[in-house]
Amino acid sequence: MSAIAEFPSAAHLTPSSDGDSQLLEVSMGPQHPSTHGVFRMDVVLDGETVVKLKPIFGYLHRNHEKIAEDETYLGSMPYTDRLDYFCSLTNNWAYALAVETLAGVQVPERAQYLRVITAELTRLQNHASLIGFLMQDMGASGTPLMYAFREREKILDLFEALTGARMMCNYMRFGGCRVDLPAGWLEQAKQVVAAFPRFLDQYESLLAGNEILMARTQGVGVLSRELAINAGITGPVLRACGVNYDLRKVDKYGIYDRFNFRIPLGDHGDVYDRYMIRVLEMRESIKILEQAMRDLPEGPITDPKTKVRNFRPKPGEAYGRIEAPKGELGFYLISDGTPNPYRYRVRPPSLINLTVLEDMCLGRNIADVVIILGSIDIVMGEVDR
Amino acid sequence: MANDSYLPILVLLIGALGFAAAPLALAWLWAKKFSPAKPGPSKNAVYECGLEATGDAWVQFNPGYYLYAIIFLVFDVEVVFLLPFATAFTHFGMGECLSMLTFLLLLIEGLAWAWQKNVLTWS
Amino acid sequence: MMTLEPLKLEIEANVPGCRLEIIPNPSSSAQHSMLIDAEHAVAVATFLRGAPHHRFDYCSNVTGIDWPAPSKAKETGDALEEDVESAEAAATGYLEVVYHLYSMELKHGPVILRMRTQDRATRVHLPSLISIWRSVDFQEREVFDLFGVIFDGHPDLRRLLMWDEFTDFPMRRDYVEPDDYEYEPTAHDKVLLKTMQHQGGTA
Amino acid sequence: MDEALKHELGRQGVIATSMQELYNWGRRSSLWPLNFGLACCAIEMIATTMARYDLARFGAEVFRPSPRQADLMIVAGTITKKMAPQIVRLYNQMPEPKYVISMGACAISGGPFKQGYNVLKGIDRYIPVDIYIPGCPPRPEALLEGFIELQKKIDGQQLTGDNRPRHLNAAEPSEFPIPQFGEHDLKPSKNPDVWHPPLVNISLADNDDSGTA
Repeated sequence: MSAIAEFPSAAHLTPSSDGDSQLLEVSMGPQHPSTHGVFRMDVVLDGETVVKLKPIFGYLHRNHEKIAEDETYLGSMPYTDRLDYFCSLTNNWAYALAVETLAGVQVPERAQYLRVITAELTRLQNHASLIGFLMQDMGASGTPLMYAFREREKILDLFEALTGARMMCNYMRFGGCRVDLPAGWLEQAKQVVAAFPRFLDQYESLLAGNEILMARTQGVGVLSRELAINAGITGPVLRACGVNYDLRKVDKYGIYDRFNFRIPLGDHGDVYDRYMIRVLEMRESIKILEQAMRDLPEGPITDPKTKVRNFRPKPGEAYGRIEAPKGELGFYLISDGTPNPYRYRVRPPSLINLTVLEDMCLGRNIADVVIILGSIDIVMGEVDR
Repeated sequence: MANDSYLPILVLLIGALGFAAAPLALAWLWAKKFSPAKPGPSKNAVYECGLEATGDAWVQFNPGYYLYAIIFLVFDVEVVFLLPFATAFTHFGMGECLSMLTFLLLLIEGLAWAWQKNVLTWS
Repeated sequence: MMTLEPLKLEIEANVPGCRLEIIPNPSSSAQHSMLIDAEHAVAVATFLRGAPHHRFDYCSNVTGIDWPAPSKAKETGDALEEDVESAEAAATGYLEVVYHLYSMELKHGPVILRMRTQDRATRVHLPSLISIWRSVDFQEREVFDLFGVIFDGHPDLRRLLMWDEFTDFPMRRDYVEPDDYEYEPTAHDKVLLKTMQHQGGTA
Repeated sequence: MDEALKHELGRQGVIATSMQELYNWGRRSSLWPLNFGLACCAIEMIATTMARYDLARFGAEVFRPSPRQADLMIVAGTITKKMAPQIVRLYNQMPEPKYVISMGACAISGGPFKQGYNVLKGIDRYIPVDIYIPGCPPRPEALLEGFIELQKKIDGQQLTGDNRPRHLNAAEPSEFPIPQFGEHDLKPSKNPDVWHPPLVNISLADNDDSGTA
């Protein structure tokens, strides 16, 4: 009954070896240095070229959605930090946005600015760490990651000063933020953001023209525009294929329409484009941060009308989504009038971006699989939820 | 002591062997006395990222790898012959250099033939 | 946000014989959804993706929802139950799958499709939309894994998250989880209740 | 060899030590952890190895990917029931002497995800754990402090006598049974000879309904 698929998934292809060499079945299993967490790929190899690749998930399935059905709405906020444990603030924002759409809560001006500032800082440290891990996947083990984590530590200090925790910020509430900026935080943040382009230039001069990097990433893991759209790929991986779809410009959520920033687009859709897109996105985030910190208004940071104690949105459902550093992170909430959500669904960009992992890796050798997986930037907490 | 006796080389050899064998003997003694070996079915199993190892790794693979290995072996052995030549390089006259050069050219000619048969480009 | 009435009429015109129904969404997000019947689901989806002025080429989110029979749904506030069309389906409850569609080309808002199974036990088959949008591949496998909806036409319908030998469907409302609460020194609230049941059961 | 004499000799540049001290000093100064991150705690573990917190000061910056070359397993993150057999198999495949640090609330007792159906409530149900580091995630300083605790524990190990460590004792097992995947849960759901929790009786009488006395 199902029509012929325009983009058939390679799942049902039976691997066959050309010529007389036999196939080798190996599993890059849950405990593997290159899988960024407990992700498993059963790979069938003909010599070194990949003939079939079957991703297997579930090794970090922590049942966040089941637990959320017994928690109150506010009780699930700290759980969202642990979804994509690199970017806890954008997870908080996505969840807060979904609940605000569900319950119709307004967010005051200053809180909107604080949300943009913290989200863009999260994007900076996420892209910086990703480039460090991508270089480590390519074999430059240690040094690039040290530089990336040096910058990340500065931003984590800002998060710790603001929210009290380095990684698990639990900062946003329905209708605003939890706490206002401490004294001197804004100056420190401005210094960190002002120093960031120097780190990017340093990284750029080391890496962009590096012929090893170019030889290993250009033309590797090419993804076509149509397959990317059809497979629901979002975020930097989609924009590397040249599709201009960034929720900050499409949905214009929060106050992103007040800042002028550009969306970098790639044209080959290979690993090099994804790397360059993230570097350019960091430069755009710096521009947003400078504008947001320059005209940060005074005022309340929460909407006094929203009840925090026992918050019961009217029955109904809502789907809120934001542009998380990894792609479109969405929360689909169904409320039935009780303090606990009836259904709490997270749209994980990392999991859906892995739909085409096999299409990109077929025919390439095993060393490229490691880089292609690294360029998609998955975090297992979000993939398995 | 006549300088042509082989005594120093013998001492050196014994020192080298002893240097290699002593830690092994110590480890073996230590295991016997203090920490007994405890092999087990799971400990001796093949490590495959934490999973049960399925299938075996002893498969026939693409002949291309064999050619690469052979060419590497040829040049590896060539370097072994170059080593003694390099150590006493400054005392040699024209004759020795010429003979080493012919040896090198023979092997480079083999490489040129392999290149021309494009064995080196990976299919 | 596009209003659904004209879209509904247009689909009924283009896909003969399909039974559509608008499901209002009382919350302030006003994201109304459209219930489509299983037989014509693929045709409706192909039309939505193919029509030049719609071009819904991106299926963002596939969600499974478990609606147990109303008797159990009473204490969970059944404000959403009033529009169940057939009494028999209401009696046994049903599993529902919700698709959020967006258009990357024309950049316009979500159209939400809903599909419902006949009941929660045996007739849980729904057509898979993987031939139209590849993005539903893993998400449909997850709905199969956690809710038990069998998607016909899905090339590789395996459990996505739980291990293969697992037999029950954990995200259903009536799932009883394994009871390993024997050592809870600081139990409170729900964990306390579960520990009491554990000790009640064994003590 | 009393302490004063040893200290005096030490000042003169003569180090007097015993076989046991030398053995333990060698073991604790070069603990090689297994490259084994599960979840958020793994990111804090990586941050600990980076320049700012620098686990290398304690000789442990070499993260070995294969269990054959590692002698410390830092279980950092949530242990799900689908991952538990793999963890026990990796532990079995590590050569003696091997130590386990259970990092984070999830590895100790299931943590915030304790009510999940797929979450194992703590790794000490299947393998013996040496050091517990609470926190969610524990800060890098907490991991360093846990590390120093482990080094102190190794320093205190006896070479002979009956309370010598597991790996020096032929009677102690170096392998633990690997749980199998069942229809509803892992079979067996815990390893009785490793996991013996004290009986905690919770009666509602003396605490309010929230159970927090």
